[in-house]
Amino acid sequence: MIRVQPEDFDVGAEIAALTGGNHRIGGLAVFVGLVRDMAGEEAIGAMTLEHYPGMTEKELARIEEEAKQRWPLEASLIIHRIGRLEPGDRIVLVLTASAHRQAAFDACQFLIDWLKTKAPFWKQEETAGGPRWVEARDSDGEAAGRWRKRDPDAAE
Amino acid sequence: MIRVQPEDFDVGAEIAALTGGNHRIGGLAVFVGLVRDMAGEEAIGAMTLEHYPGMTEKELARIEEEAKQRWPLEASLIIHRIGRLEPGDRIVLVLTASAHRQAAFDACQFLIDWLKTKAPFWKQEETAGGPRWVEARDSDGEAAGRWRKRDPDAAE
Amino acid sequence: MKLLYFAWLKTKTGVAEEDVSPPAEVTTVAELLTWLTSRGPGYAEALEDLSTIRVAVNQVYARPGDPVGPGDEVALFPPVTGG
Amino acid sequence: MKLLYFAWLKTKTGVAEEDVSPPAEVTTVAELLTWLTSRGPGYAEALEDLSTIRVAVNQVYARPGDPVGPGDEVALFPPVTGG
Repeated sequence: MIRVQPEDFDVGAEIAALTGGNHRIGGLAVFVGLVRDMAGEEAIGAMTLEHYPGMTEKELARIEEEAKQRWPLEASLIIHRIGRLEPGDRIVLVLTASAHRQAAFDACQFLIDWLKTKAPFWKQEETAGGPRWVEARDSDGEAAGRWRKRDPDAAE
Repeated sequence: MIRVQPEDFDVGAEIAALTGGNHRIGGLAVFVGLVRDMAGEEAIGAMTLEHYPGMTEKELARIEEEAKQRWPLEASLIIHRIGRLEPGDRIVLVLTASAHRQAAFDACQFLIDWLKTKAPFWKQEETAGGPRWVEARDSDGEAAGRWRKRDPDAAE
Repeated sequence: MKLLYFAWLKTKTGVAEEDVSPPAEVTTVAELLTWLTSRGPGYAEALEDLSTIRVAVNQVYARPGDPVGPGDEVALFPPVTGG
Repeated sequence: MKLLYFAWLKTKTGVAEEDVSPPAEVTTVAELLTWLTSRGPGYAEALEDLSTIRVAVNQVYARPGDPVGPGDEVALFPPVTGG
């Protein structure tokens, strides 16, 4: 499942809704991304998340589908927030559930890695020097590259 | 933090208690292990978790300390339940938080891998053929072995 | 053809969205980008370093040689930074 | 010396916990295990395959050559299966 929303999410409630009653699940991996108050050496007052409505949902659904092809998942969920967020706010939730823990872990990490390099979101930070668009990090490309061996149609 | 308890835990509440207000956290990884209703081809009615009081806590604390040495964690928590559990019940929670997602992911996976091969818990399953002690799986040893390169005092 | 610009690309072009009618010889993503730079200094500046530009045609990532045509929605944006 | 048995080891020895006084020549984990097998058929059966036995001395994993002595707490158990 995919959700793009300005509203916050409740991790415990999302887990319960997605996995409650499914007794085939042996392991559940969750990643939550949060707004930090520092970017390198600089203080961040807040950030605004822009996205590309329409493509965002398609790209997230495509990434999720890819994860389902690669791992035997019982459930998966990606929630990504948009709009203005402050330090400590949740940005993104990735949840994967499988009979086996390694599949849940790998799928969760794959989803956040790919999301970070493929889903059309852009962060603008509010700093003392004014607003600033966050630059993509090479390390995110490298993290996503780990999964590329089975990705014949990667656009990048 | 370490807890060994018969009681269930609330994942959302544990996350909030451990990480709320810490704006240095950028990524939070969570693993929840659950009781499945099948072990291979066989139906499981319930399971009972035995442990070695005293050593369990020491071993979990040692594993957590090792994770803190290896990764820059802002917070970590291991909760492991004991006693009788039924399919769908939560068994274990591992939670790690760091400025960076990869550290949170790696530490979380390390903790559950090591816990599975080092912490003195034993599962007894209730099957149609009577109670049966679960056998350790080679794959768990291999999973833990991934982290062994920097483990000079491993006993196994 | 509908064009969309995101993040700092939008700031440089000065528009978030526009309808354009490139000449008939513009048939690929690469040709569209070249044509766009001729539309004014903001566009030229936005497209100065193509290594920082990602393109999606009809909401799917596209390569320089991929075709573009009159009915397409073409989005230009910097490398993504979500998650 | 206090001995503890867990999981199926406890079933085979028939006790969860006992105080024992091995002879003075028993000074290592390996010597203790050998001596234990002489204590009855349940013990011999429990310790038949040492590859399935883990030992902790004073709540820390121990190897066959590690020392054991009168005041120690020694636990015997199968490979762990928690998590």
